[in-house]
Amino acid sequence: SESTKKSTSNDNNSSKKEEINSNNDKSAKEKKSIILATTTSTENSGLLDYIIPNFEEKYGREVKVIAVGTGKALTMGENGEADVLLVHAKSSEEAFVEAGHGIKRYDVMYNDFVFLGPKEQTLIDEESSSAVKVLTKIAEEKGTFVSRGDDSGTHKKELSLWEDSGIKPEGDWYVSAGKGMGDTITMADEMEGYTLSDRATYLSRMKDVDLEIVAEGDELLFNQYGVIPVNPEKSDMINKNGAEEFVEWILGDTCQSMIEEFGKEKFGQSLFVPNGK
Amino acid sequence: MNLTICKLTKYYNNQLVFKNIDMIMEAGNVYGLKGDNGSGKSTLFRIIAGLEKQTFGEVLYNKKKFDNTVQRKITYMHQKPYMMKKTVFKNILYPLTIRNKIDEKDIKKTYKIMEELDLYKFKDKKAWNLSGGEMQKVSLARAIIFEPEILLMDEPTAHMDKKTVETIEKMVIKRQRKNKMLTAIITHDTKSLDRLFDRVYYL
Amino acid sequence: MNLTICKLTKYYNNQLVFKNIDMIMEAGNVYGLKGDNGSGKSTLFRIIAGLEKQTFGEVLYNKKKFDNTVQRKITYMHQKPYMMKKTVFKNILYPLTIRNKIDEKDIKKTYKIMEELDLYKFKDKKAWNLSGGEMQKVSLARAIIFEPEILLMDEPTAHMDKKTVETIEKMVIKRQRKNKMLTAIITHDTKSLDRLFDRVYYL
Amino acid sequence: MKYILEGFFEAFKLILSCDTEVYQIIGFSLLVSMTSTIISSIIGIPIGFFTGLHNFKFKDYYSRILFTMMGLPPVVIGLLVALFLARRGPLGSFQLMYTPIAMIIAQTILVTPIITGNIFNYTKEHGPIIYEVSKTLGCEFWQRVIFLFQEMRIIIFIGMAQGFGRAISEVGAIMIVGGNIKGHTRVMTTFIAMNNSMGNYGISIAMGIVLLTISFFLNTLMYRLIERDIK
Amino acid sequence: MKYILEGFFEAFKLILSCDTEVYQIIGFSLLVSMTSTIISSIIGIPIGFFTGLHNFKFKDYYSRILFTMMGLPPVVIGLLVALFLARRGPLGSFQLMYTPIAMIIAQTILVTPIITGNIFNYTKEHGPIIYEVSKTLGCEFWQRVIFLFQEMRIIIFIGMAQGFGRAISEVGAIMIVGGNIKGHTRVMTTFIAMNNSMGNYGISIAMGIVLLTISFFLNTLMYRLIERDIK
Ligand SMILES: Nc1ncnc2c1ncn2[C@@H]1O[C@H](COP(=O)(O)OP(=O)(O)OP(=O)(O)O)[C@@H](O)[C@H]1O
Ligand SMILES: Nc1ncnc2c1ncn2[C@@H]1O[C@H](COP(=O)(O)OP(=O)(O)OP(=O)(O)O)[C@@H](O)[C@H]1O
Ligand SMILES: [Mg+2]
Ligand SMILES: [Mg+2]
Repeated sequence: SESTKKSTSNDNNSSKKEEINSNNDKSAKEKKSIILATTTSTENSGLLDYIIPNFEEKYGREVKVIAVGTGKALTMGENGEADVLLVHAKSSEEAFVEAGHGIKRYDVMYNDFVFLGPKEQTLIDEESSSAVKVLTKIAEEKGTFVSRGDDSGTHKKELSLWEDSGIKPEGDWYVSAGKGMGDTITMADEMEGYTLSDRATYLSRMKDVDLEIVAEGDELLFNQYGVIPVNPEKSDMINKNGAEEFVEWILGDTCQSMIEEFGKEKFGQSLFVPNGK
Repeated sequence: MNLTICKLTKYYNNQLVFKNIDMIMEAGNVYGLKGDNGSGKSTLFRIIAGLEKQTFGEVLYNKKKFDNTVQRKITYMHQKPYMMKKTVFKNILYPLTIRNKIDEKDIKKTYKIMEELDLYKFKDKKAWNLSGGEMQKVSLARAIIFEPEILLMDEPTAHMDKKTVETIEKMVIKRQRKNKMLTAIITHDTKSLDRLFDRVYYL
Repeated sequence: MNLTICKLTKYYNNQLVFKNIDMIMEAGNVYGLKGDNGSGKSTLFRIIAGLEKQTFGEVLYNKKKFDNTVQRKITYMHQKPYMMKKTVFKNILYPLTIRNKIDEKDIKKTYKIMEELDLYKFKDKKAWNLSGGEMQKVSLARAIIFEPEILLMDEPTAHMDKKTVETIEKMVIKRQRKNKMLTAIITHDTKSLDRLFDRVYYL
Repeated sequence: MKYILEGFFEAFKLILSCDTEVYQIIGFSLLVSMTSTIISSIIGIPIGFFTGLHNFKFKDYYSRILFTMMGLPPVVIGLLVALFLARRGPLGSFQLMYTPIAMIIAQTILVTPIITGNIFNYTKEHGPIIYEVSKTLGCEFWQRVIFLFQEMRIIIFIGMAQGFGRAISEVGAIMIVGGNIKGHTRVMTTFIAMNNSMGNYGISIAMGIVLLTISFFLNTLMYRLIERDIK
Repeated sequence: MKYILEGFFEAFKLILSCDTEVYQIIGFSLLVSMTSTIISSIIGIPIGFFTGLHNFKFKDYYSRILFTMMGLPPVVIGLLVALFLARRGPLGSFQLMYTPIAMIIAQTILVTPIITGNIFNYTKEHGPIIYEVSKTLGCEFWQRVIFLFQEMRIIIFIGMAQGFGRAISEVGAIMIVGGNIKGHTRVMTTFIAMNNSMGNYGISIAMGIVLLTISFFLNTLMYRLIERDIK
């Protein structure tokens, strides 16, 4: 079957074992599982629960999802603690590959970041729709802004936006939470403040918060997700084949269309737009 | 203070200890209480001291029921002496400290009683390291110095040497000189102490 | 088993308890040990039983030093009896349970001694609810039933009524009938028990 | 391995570096956890005494519930407190969410059963005789209480030490109700958790070492206070 | 408010719903925490006995260190264990990271001091006389140990109950070394924490209620076992 072909077509010893395994028993649990380090947004939005099972039965390989901030995910890759990364901080990712921590980086899907603010807020209006304008306005009016502050992809993006706006955010109005996206949204809601969130997480939290989108659409807010198989030289325990299979699969048509589908019936729109290549 | 005990009955979870006891103890006298093991001597004292509830019957103090004022005038010396986590000196001084500020007089008084029972050498020793008899001495000194109107001693001399027993007899006699003092002593010992008792009750 | 105590000295953190004690105790005899409170009687017994270390000097058992075999043949009855968190019956039976499987004989034996000390009525009672004297009876029964070659009793009769004291005398005499049994008893009591002693040591 | 050594190294840097943020975090953690421990003691010790001394129906149900409460999950406590204090919650109007007060409330709920439980167990076994003695020596009600305190000071110390240890080391509750806001509600454990999730292992361990050192010295301090004339 | 009621409601749904994932999470939590508690007891009880009975230099330093360790921060433990088990770490070759074994290791480190501490304190006070009696009744070494067990069964129960409560309710350590992997290392607390950040408060509380109910019944069970003929 496909899985046996895969494992014979390689040389690294960890999968020699596999071959034997898959010969005497091809049941899912038998093949070496892979560790996927990803961001909280992909898990909290429920995407992974939706797509991963397809991979598992197709390749008979388990995926262990560790949901952390992009920063930590990259560190894990750097230390060879994960086999493959699914993250969203393009520049850092490219740097990561540059440094030889990862083999190659592929686009997988995108959605966009949105500025959230209290319902009936007046601070932000149509003409201040560009990301930079929004931040400037918030900074000037000292409207509470809750930042991830956890070195995640979203945080990196936010910082780069401040960069562009030439403002150094500090003061009581700028709340650095050091938490995941979900918790940060809760806090912004609680403090009736503003925050920057990826659309997926926001949509999945819409039901229980009083926040609404106050600004969106700026191309700066584009949120590209990428997949990177970790460089096997990082650690002899890295499951190279598994990683390759995963990349192949996630960029494949089946998965891409599943991503397209995900969330449509629940939220009326898909949370991620596939652009795998 | 006079004690009147009428129709006192005690059960421990429906096991009878004693039944319909009647006794009268009058101030100025020393009473002995004797009886076999398990006859309920300690229990009786503990009820009188308000540490345990009787099942039936009642105990009257000057015809009045037990209350706080009585509590303050009555002391029960446990059969198994309890040593506070303090030095010997502080153990004995304690009853005075709770009344009012300690003054020279109190200290003197404490030293005196310690010398009488020759505990002075243990002044600053941790009380829980004393020998059995020494502990009994401490708890006795503690009770005497408190000067209760009713003093109930539960086998105070069980672990004591002859010499000390005599000292205690002296102390009790001295204590009785002040009028309206009532002392009751539980003992299995058939000889010593007996000469103290104005009357002996048997359980 | 014979005991030879030579030049035994004990300090508690450089406070002297006793110094250069010499004693000989021979199997088949009953020894009395007397002395004032704090003279070190309990300490001496505890050292003999291997519960405490002497500062100087030594104790020999049939000319040999203390070791496990001795440990198994010697029992010390604490001055303040310790009741296991078990029923009275199980407390007394315990020493037999640790030797080998309990058989009819053991149970009988236990019942018998309980009757002699009239503890039978407390058979299934929680031992820690007993009265002072009853506890002493239990710890005595526990020690006797263990049948040690050397039995060290620390004021066993302190809280006991006359009747019981006599029972105990009988038991000791009975025990001594078996040869090579050694019994030593600490007591402040000047009258009873005395007739048991083949020899009395004073500390 | 290297992280651990690095950790010790960083720990010293952390202390010596006059980085005010670090000091502020440490000080704030102590403030919050000590306050909760003290409040918990004020609530828990009397309850422990009382329930330990008196016999009442269902006493052993009570004691088992107490043991269970000693293991209340911080995250659950945090969540419940949050729900009460949240803007839309019953106590929303006080605006306590993400404030030190919220953190103290949560930790008090966490610590109180621990202190109560310790006192209760000890009192059940040793309380009665102590209480009796204080009675026979003519103590008024308050003097009896003081007497209990004096005689039980060791276990009280242990209970408080355990409670404080639990408070200072927990992250679940305080993260939720405090929010780990930089410069406001960030404490040692949330600081550690955050740096951890950012992959800064060295500094996390450093702060961990600081935390343990501090609670060790606090224990020593308290112990000295009560140690006097005790074996 | 409504969340709390909702929580109770959901709790029942959760139990009755034959959602295998939920059962699997509950069962797995119990497995991990019980295993760690048992291992900790096997390590901690003997140490507690031994150090409690014997006098040695620095005994009170030891006891204070022990108290401090009773408050080891789960996050720090988790981090340290992670550093050792990580692929890069000294024990990396065993590939234990994100496995139940890693979780058990972390929780054992967390719980052992708690059990040791409880036993140690009690033994220090009551151990000597108990040990003496067993000696005078001619117990061999092992019989003495058994004797100590029997006489101290209450405190042993309390220690284990406390330890288990701590283990089942902590999230800091288990989240780091377990990774909260669906179907593999997800336990009640990590499940709660995750649902919190996903805003599913109802189900978080529900799981919290389940957790407490379970540990209450476990306490009851254990208590029954040792209760026999004890006041
Ligand atoms: N807490 C208790 N629960 C159950 N039974 C008890 C309790 N306390 C005492 N008893 C029983 O009540 C009876 C009387 O006890 P008490 O201590 O009054 O006897 P006593 O006359 O003082 O005996 P002794 O001379 O040995 O001290 C004893 O048989 C004892 O077993
Ligand atoms: N653990 C200890 N630490 C310090 N001193 C102690 C300790 N145990 C006993 N002592 C002291 O040693 C002396 C002897 O104690 P021991 O118990 O042997 O006296 P004893 O002869 O048995 O007296 P009693 O007749 O009252 O039982 C006493 O003065 C006691 O204070
Ligand atoms: Mg009595
Ligand atoms: Mg003695």
